[in-house]
Amino acid sequence: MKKILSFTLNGQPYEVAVKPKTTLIELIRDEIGLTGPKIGCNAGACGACTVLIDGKAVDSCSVLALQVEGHSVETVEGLADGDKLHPLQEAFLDDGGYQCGFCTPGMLMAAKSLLNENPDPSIHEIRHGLSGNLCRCTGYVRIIDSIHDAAQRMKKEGGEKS
Amino acid sequence: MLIEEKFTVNAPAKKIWDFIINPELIGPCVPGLEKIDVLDENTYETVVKVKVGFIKVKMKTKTVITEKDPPRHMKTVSDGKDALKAGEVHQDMTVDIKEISENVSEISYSANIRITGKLATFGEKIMRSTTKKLSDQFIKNLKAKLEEQ
Amino acid sequence: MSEFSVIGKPVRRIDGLEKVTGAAQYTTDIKLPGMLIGKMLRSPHPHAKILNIDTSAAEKLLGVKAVITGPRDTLGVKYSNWRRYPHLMDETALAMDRVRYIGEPIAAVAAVDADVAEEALSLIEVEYEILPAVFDPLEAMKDGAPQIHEGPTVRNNVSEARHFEFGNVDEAFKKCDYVREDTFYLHPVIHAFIEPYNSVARYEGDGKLTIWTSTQTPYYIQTLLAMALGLKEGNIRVIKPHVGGGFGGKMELFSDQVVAAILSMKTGKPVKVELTREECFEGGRRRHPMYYTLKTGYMKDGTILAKEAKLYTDGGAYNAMGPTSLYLSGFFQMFPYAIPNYRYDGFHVYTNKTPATAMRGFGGPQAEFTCDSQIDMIAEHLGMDPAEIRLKNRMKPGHVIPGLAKVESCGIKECIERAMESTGWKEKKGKLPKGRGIGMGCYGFMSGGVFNWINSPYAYSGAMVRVNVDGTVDVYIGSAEIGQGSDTVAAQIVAEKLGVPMSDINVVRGDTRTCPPDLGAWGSRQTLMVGNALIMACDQILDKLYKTAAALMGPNVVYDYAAKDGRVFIKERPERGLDFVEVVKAAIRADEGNQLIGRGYYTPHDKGMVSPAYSFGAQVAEVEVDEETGKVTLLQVTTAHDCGQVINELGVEGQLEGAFVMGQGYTLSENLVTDQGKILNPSFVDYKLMRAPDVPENFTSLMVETYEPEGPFGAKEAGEGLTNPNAGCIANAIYDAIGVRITDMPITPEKILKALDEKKKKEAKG
Amino acid sequence: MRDFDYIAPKSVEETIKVLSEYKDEAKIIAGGQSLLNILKQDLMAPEILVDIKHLSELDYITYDEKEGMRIGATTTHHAVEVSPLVIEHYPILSEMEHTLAFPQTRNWGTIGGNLCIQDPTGDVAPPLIALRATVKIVGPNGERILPMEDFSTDYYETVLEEDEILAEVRIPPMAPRTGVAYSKFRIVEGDAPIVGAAVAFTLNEDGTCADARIATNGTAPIPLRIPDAEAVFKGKKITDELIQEAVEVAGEAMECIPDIVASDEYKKRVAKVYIKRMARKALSQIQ
Repeated sequence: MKKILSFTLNGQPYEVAVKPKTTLIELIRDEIGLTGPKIGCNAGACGACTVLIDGKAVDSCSVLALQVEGHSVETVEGLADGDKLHPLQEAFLDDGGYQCGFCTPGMLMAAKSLLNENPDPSIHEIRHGLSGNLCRCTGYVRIIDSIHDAAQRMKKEGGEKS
Repeated sequence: MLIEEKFTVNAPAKKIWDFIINPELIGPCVPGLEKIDVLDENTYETVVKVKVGFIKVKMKTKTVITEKDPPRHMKTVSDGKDALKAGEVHQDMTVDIKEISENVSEISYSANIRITGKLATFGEKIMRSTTKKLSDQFIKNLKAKLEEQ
Repeated sequence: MSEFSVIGKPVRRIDGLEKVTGAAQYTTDIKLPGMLIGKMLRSPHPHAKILNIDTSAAEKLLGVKAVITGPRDTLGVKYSNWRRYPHLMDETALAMDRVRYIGEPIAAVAAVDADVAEEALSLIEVEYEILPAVFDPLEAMKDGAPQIHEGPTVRNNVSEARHFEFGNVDEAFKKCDYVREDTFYLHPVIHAFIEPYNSVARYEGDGKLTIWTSTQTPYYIQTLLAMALGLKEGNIRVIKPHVGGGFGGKMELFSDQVVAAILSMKTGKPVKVELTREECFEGGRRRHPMYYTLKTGYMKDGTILAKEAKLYTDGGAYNAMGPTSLYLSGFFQMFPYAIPNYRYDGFHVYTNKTPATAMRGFGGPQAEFTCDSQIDMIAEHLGMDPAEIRLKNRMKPGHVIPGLAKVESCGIKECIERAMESTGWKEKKGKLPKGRGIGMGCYGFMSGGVFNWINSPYAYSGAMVRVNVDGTVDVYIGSAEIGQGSDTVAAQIVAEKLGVPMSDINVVRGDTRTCPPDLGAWGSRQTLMVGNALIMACDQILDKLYKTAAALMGPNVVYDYAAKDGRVFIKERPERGLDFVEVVKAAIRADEGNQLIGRGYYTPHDKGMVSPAYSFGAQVAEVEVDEETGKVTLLQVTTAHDCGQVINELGVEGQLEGAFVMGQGYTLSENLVTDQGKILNPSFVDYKLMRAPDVPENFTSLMVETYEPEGPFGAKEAGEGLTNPNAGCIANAIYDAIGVRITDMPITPEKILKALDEKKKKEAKG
Repeated sequence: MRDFDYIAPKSVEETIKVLSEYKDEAKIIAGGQSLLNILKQDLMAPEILVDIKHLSELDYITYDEKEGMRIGATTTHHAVEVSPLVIEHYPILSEMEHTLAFPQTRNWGTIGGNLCIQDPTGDVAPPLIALRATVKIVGPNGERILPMEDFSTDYYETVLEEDEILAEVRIPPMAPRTGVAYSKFRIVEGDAPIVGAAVAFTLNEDGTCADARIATNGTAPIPLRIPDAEAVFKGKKITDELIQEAVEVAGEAMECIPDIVASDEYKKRVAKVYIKRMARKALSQIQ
């Protein structure tokens, strides 16, 4: 039997009826229709489905949809501010932080979670912060560089604003 | 997965043979046995319920004795299916009994076990330990039964 | 200083924006109105006869729209990429009367949702007669072993044997000062692309079908699907949306594609078939395990005179691309060395396991591991520096392998020297503290496989370029972007040729209805082959534009023209020219409004049996080995790669890094473990891929640029070659660190400890 | 995944009530980071999931000079990892959490859920055993307190009855002159441990060993506390020789299970290496 779930997705409030066994990724992709987050392993091992819950990276395949009751969820679709790309997106474009792009939505969200908590991470911290995201194409090097670059851009942007 | 065990029992070979060849006697030594149906002299069906970690398995198995050389050697082939479709178990087992002295025999068995389905993959880590545990339990029961009389 | 505007310049990829915003559409993202979900029932047995399939209960389940089985609902056509060699075609979409590996598809259902489809699968009753199975190629070749396939060309499970030989091997061995022979074992690994196999098929009626699918080879899917379904090739439209990685694992027709199509034909609705990760392991493909014996004869000065390689490959239940992996594993044994006498015998053996196929490196990783390991053993025996012996025996530009290959450009010398220099090889080799070591691996790789197994009458690559009146350019290519960046390279080549900005290029790809046929993404062929096709197409356009410009400017002499930076101008007098758009408009008007189109194609001619060009490279790794646990840590890795002219530097670096890390996993952690044909680690939880923290912190890629006459702008491959030297390179570094050599892959900490124990035992004995 | 019903009780009390009602048809879900994988494989088929993830009454970290630390069962790994209280009083716990699985797992998974799944390679139990932690279990008949090492009974099994939940982890204050270390062996970083070891020493003022604790993961069906090895140190000055002796004793207690990654002999050998290394590390923190 379906149950009612209220939560926020990319800033928009949602009220949906879901089956108890529906996972968060199934809700986002199949019911709501946002296909940014991907299913790579459906076992919490590849991170392609990474979304933010209350600002923190979580594997959306490993969370029941009903468990996000009252929480705020953010997917890659919520990363850019209208037409203005997030510095992470800009850096991924400039530094070659993606190839096939299938892991990218999860990678970006894992990176955002990392930067939310640690705006100026070391390379070591970035590597460690990506341990939950598999990428078979890039060998990670350029992803790590992109995130480091994004942090620098954000610092600069922040500096310009204040 | 190959399981090989060798142990001694304080009983003569003939006594052991009569015991293991009789499903009604050997059956209760199998940990978790719920039911046993003897179909004919060489065929019987069992229902065994075991817990493999958090997985509850209810295995319905048909065993056929394919070789008999009393009181020394026997071979069986078993095919089992889990009621919840977690997997199947196929087992080829060889049992050899060697009388070491008048009242002491050595039983050695080797079981080649093939597990299919989820039981084989997800349960791989646990299966080995569980199988070993069940096997130890079985040996303990068997020895107790054979030596008690 | 290069004269290029776009080639070799840092440009953003053309698929970037959609990929970083989550807008990029993959097959898995496609949802059509009325779409059904298809699922496949797979064999739990490694080898069994199918006596009966009862689908009646499944058909009665509410929500089930179709249930299909091989004998009842398919044509039972055996298909594979081996259209030219039908005796190698051995696989059907669904089992006909027998299953040969655990995971082989037997039946399929289409239902309103995944839950119903899965329930329906559980209601299908299959009656099997279990057959004896065999899992090891050496066992499978023995008399009396279970026969996995019948047929006149299969004997003792050997489906294909490869032999080639040149020089006088036996004589050469006699002349050698030393001969050594070693046997190696290479283990199975999987492609592990992150996007699982999946397809959406929509039957349009009248024999017309559209299929969206995650593939490296849309054209193969089109032709083979036509064969499997009994439809006309041209009536099948294959659309390849973005693809979440392939690495060789998506270059064949797979059951999901055929089954989705048949289910759609049966139900009249679009059907999506998506494999779970577990199914990708069990019903997918893997890299070939091999027993590889290598005999090498050499002189006191380190000159290698002869080699003999013999290998038995565990092909799994079907040929897949095995016969080519087999061939190439013998071929790449020679690279990058000039071997004057060589004999190779390889055997592709069926086993009751998941079929093995092409995987990044295509036989190369296995070959180079044995080659690099053994050459270090030889160097040690002779007291030579491993780099020196490599340099001594290296190939040189213009090298000819009799009957097999001609190597034009070859930068292996520069690669070795630069890798040595960059890593401080001379200061480190043999001089690092105990527990630390440095090792080298070298390779050469094809830059565009010349294999036409599919028997395509078309050129290997085709291209069409259309310049619109406003100067924007539509580029139609049939090559397959699967993440490697080939669409961007294509756009760069056109932008460079026509002298227009990248932002004016629109690439139309991934649709067999609109794009020229192309053999697809394998064998590192796209940059070279599509690149050449594009150059031909652009040259046709430029020819028209130059004539138009000449007519417009009316110079009194016949000049050569050029196009660059949005202008068409006289080569010798760049200041004299016209705006590109102006010339385009005039050219179209002059041709009565006919579209300004150039068409190009490329098929290699007279380029040997394997490839029109070869890339080269050298790699050096520095490792630390924990002698108490056997764990290997990579401290520093440097690769010097000769890819000819670099077209996209960021792309090349990304390919090199990705290839290395894949090789790192191959060497140290990945292993597809089976027990009696059952894969024991079919998940990303238990199959150990390298993760971000495992990558060496210090990774340097050096690009050694040569000019390859056969390549577009002189370019060669960069995506695959570097997968090959990693295992040998790391093994050599481990040997340098602790003096133990592992010849049995993967190199696990446990094997290292065991070898250390044995070494200590031996030393104690004296 | 099979269908199930779902309930999110509003309190611990209500949770117990629901569990008492449904008994073995119910299964508790907290972060679900392991449980969902098991459910997806259809290896378990509960009628109802009882969600305690959102229970704020179980989400806390407190510290008291006398009583020590209390960590509520639904506290996430991440909260433990970054808690200033944890970092100040039991830095080893923060370190352990920092390398537990992936950031995603730590952000949603809970310390209680991890302990209850009882994966024998789990990271959490060994350092807690070394820190002499206890667990509070709540059921229909009230609470019971157990030493951490008595909580697990077998592979994926604990002492919890069907109507009980793990409510809290308690860690006593660290005695002066105490050092604690934990580390694990993995082939791939971010991966689950193959084996791991935690060692704690408390020294007397004269430098002799007042107390030792040794616990390992991946070496038995349950997290293994090894009292015989601990006893080697009691009252003695800790030397490398003594450590080696304890390591050998510890090896005797292990019943490693071979798997596709490593043999039992290898696991035992590496676990012994880690005990040695952690012993030295723990000691170095005091000396």
